[in-house]
Amino acid sequence: MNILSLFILIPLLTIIAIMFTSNMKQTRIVSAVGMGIQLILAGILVYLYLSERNAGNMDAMLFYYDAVWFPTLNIHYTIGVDGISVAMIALTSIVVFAGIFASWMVDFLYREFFISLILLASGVFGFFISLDIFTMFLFYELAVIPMYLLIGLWGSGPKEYSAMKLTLMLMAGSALLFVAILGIYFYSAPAGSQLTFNLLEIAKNHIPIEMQRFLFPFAFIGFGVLGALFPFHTWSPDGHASAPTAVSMLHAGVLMKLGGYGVFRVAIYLMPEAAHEQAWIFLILTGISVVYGAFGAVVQKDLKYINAYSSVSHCGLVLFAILMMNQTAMNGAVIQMISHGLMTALFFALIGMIYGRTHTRLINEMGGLMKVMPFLGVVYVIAGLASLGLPGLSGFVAEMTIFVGSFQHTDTFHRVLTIVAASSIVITAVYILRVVGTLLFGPIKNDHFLHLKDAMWFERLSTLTLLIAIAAIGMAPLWLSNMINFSLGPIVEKINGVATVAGLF
Amino acid sequence: MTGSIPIQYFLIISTLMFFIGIYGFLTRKNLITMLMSIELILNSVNINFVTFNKYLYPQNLQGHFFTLIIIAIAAAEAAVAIAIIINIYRNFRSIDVDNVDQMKF
Amino acid sequence: MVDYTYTLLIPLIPFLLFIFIGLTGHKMKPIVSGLIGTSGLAIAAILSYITAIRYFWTDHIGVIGYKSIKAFEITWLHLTDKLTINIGALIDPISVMMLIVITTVSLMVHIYSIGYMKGERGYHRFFAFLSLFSFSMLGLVLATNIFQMYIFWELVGVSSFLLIGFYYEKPSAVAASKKAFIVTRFADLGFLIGILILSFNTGTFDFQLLTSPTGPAITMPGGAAFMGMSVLTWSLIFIFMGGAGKSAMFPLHVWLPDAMEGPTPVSALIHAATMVVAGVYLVARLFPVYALGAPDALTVVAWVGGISSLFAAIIACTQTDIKRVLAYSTMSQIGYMMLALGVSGYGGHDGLGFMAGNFHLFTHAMFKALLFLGAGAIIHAVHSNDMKDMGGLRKYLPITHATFLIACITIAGIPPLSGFWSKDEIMVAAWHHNKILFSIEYLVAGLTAFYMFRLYFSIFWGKATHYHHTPHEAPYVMTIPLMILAFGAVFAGFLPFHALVTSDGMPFESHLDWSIAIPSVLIALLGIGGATAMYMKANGLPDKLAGVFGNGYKWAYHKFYMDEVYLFVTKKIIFRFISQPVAWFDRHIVDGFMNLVARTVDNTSNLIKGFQSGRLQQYGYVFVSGAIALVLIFVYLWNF
Amino acid sequence: MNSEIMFYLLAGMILVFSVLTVTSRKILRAAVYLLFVLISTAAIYFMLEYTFLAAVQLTVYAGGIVVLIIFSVLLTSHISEKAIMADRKQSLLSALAVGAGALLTLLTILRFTFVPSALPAQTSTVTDVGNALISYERDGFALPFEVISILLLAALIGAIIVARKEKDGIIATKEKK
Repeated sequence: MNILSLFILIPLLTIIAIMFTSNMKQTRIVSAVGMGIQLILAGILVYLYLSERNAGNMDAMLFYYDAVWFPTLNIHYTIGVDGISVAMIALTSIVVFAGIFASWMVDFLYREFFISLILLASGVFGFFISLDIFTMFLFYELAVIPMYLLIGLWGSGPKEYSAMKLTLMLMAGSALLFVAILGIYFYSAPAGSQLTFNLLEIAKNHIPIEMQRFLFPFAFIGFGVLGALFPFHTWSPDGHASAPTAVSMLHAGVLMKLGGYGVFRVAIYLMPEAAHEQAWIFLILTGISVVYGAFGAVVQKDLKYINAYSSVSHCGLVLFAILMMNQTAMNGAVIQMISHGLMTALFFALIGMIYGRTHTRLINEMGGLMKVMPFLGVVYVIAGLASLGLPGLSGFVAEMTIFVGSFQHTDTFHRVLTIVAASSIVITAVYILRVVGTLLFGPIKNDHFLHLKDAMWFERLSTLTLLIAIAAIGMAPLWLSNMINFSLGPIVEKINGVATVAGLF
Repeated sequence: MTGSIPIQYFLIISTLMFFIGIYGFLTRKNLITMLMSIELILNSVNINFVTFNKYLYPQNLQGHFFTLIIIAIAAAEAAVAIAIIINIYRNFRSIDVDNVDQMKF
Repeated sequence: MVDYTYTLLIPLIPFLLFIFIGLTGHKMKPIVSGLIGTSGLAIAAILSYITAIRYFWTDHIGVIGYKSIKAFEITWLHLTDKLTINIGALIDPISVMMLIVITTVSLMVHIYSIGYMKGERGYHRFFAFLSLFSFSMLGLVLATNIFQMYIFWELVGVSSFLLIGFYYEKPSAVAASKKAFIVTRFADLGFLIGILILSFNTGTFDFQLLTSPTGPAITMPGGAAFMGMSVLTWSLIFIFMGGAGKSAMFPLHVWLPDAMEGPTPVSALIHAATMVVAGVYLVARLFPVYALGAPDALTVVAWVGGISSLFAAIIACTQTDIKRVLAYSTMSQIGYMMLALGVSGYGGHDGLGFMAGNFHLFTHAMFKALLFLGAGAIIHAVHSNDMKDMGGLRKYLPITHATFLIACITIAGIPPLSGFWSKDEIMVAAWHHNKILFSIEYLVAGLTAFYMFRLYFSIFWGKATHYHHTPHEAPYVMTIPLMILAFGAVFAGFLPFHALVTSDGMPFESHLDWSIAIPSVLIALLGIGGATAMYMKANGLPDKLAGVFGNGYKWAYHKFYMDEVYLFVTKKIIFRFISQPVAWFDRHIVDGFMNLVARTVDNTSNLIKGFQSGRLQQYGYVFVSGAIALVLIFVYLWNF
Repeated sequence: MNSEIMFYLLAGMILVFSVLTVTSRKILRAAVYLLFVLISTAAIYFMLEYTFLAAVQLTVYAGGIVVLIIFSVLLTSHISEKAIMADRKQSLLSALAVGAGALLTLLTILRFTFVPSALPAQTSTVTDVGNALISYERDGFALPFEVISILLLAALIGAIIVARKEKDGIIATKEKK
């Protein structure tokens, strides 16, 4: 049995097990155990991966397995991982694990809730291990659909509206994506030979530049919608605001990363020439995302909206760095995906916990919470500091890799854009400190808050898992960075090797 | 027995009958009269079948049999339709087609 | 080569203390966390002193000039083929000097805080933060490369933020901490941009490579890149922007006076002695690049320093909050240091300014920490920051009074105390370089003496104020650090800095220039005299003088309305004119567009749904006309 | 000549009674007019020498269906009740569409040249018809015959179920095959 298939199998087994549980306690224990195994498995995967690499295995993809499941169109179940996917899988299992504990107290239709949540997770895992773009797309859809139910049923506020909006916008993205995938498929092999969806096979073939020009925007925007690309990001604030805690965590933490990962794996990797030609348009858009999201977050009143806009800004940075198309910036993009995934999941978990106590998410109505819930307060401050790029926490590593990498671009236009994007770190400081200052510090605004309890054990477990991961990356980023770099090398070479057109500027 | 009557004459009759039937179907409000209009339409078609059979392919009887079967179907259709109409009448106390618009949107 | 790997421990000990106290502090008795923190820092201080003695004297016998030594270095993050972020320890004269300054002041502040913070909530938190700060600051000065410096630069900023906002239930403290962080963060953006430009053009972060006269930075081809200045100049100006932010140089100084909301020991440590001189240290660290590669940038440094010192000195004369007076005084003194670096050349006697700047940094750390700690003792006794609430305190607080007086004399520049020696060197350097700056400094020297003694007299002399309960002297745990620092303030001036800390590592001869020293002393005495006349006994003179200056006084009292300008920029421009429109734009235009799409689909389907009317005859009609139309089109109109 | 006169007569009857069927305001009368149309059609079948078909037309259509219709008319409305006619707009629009359609079809018919076959006609006596109906060879209609029988059975059952009076008055299912 290939270890990667376990990543899909274990969630499915967990789901089956959940169906047989009879009360809330059993359900959540089963979920926690299942996802705990998944987390351990991710740890084993990282270990196996690194030892394979150390043993000198230079294959692009490790743990490769291939089986055809729809011969007519030559669709395969092809799986395999490189450093980037391993990192993303590790991120996913951490976030899912924390998410289970963050939703410990869900009592409405709890069985269905955990089933949908884990189904979503299995879709994400499937996406990251797939090398067949059709299967990848399939898993992507598998991840998006439970989202609708999760927000629509367990959400808060205008949840039907938000669920509908989120799902429709993502589906619109999928539609674009599907066009791109089919287009790639029809040019995936030289005329006359068997067409394929296999990423590695397609990469060997050269898609005609005219087709690339046509298909690249589809692929980029299709994935970009999920990655909160301006101006297709508006599902994010509403969706996150309405979603239940664990879903916000998973969505902002992991699902939005599918966008960045997809852009990287499909759009840019398979269509590098068009990427070079059109990068400037999308660079401007993502540059806007970065700054605009940050400014947007400054005046929001709802905690979740603030975080959603900050996600727009940070995810914009991911796409921005990927579009720079050099190794350092792309490395930064992957680290940023992981870092932002952990950070934002932590934020949403904390917001959920605070909301569960104060029953409000409006920062004006809260204040001085540090005094009544010191644990949550401290973790919130640390999460905030990570978000504004404090050295020693993951955000800094990611941002600096991106900025230094982007600035190595020989083109002045790119360097100027980098400076513009870098200016977002100031704005980030403004909104993070505004939240921290109003929410946690200052006098207590409402006497009712005085009786609130600090975090319970499962909440501590949930936040500490994420926090440790953030600090680990922040303090010792080298192993992660090297793991990613190793796999990035050949990819960047391919992307830039065929670059005949240097771009417009 | 048809003598020198050209085929077109039959076709013209059936065409006119067909469109009269359609007109009836479009304008009559009573479900039963609409059903009658449909019978007209079926009849016109039958005439066509028979005529074509007679004039163009007299060696075969396909048109003839088609007509025969259509008549059988028309009978079945009429029976079911009237059953439905009676049911509608029972539910709505009316067989005005304008009242029967529950199946909208 | 001597092994200095153990210097790694100097920052590492406070770091471990931070983790330890931070995680377990709430479980132990408050005093225990204080003692652990203090003793840890004492070890770090001892290690620093050992390092200093070894570096400057024992390991140095028979060698001329000080080399910079990379004691330790590991790769922290791999960026590109050429650029890696390393973490390590660089030992050279200025870093060793800074080690001494930081560990000494920090240790004094630790000891002092054991008494000062007694009974406060979050006692252990305070010590954890202090350790974090010490760690960051020590990591900053030991940085082997500019990126490590940036990393610790940020950490220092955060510790400062945490400590200013220590009393987090006080809205003003929260606001001040936010302001400090955001203003310095803005400056750090400049720093980062500078680093990016510099590293892009030189391909290295490493200080040794950057500052080497044959290194890629200095030998970089000049030529105007943008607005008549070279790329190197621009990058250095950007880097200086970071330094100016941290060091509260005009116009990025607005956070410093507000930062006084933090506990007073914090002000002494961070906002007087160590963190605020990080900017000076940054310029000193890159000094060869400034001096040899981009003299234009150095001119900017000099002028910013000069203007800041004058600006701050004027404001200091009008403030009544004693900590704010000291804050402006700090800003003014750092201006001096910047100016000293700005007027310096590279190598030999030309590098007098460099030496003087560092010298002044050193002495200033001693006497300014002393002043702040003294102010802390006073506040501790009186429970007020405002000098209007004070007066005649010399009877109640004898030790504080004595040490405070020493500090005042030192800062005023009266020989033979340390302030005189370092300030005099700066005057000399400025005289040789630029007469205008020189005269500014003369003026500032007088103003400094004036406002310091205004402060001194208002607190300890003046009208006899009635206190609710009799003020009493602070406990020994607080006064002993005062005495130690007073000792430092008196004798630090006799250190042979011109032999130890020089721009190129080579010692040079330096002697007192009496033609400059005597007038400066006289000006200082004039300032003291003025203050004595006005404030020793309560009289109407100050108000009259304020009346003479009229609007000038009002402007200075309101700090030249810099806060209002900043408030205008942040509240009006960033909030009102950027963020709110952006948020509005997002909700109504971008999202509105998406909703419009949704609504259009909705409306269209409503429209189409009309066809599904349930009316049989309508369906029939549409069907028939459609069929007819199709026949018409395909049989008649579309002639195949 | 006789047959031509006969044809014109039948054609006239068909047209007139058709029009009357769809315009008469009294439903019972409309049903009777329909009867005339159907009989006239049967007559046309006679003219075309399909006597069996004509007979079926008379028995099933004129006899069965019309009677059924008349019964249901009696069940659902009063004899004196006048049917509500469509409004002017609907009539006009329908007339327009129908007119256009008729015009178009007639045009097509008249422009097309039909070539009558000269082959001898197949007789359609009852024997012929019966043989063809049970023959499964070429030109045999055994399969349609069987299918139609099943359809009739289904319609029979369906009609009973649909029309049956339910206790709660809710239409159960519409068995329509």
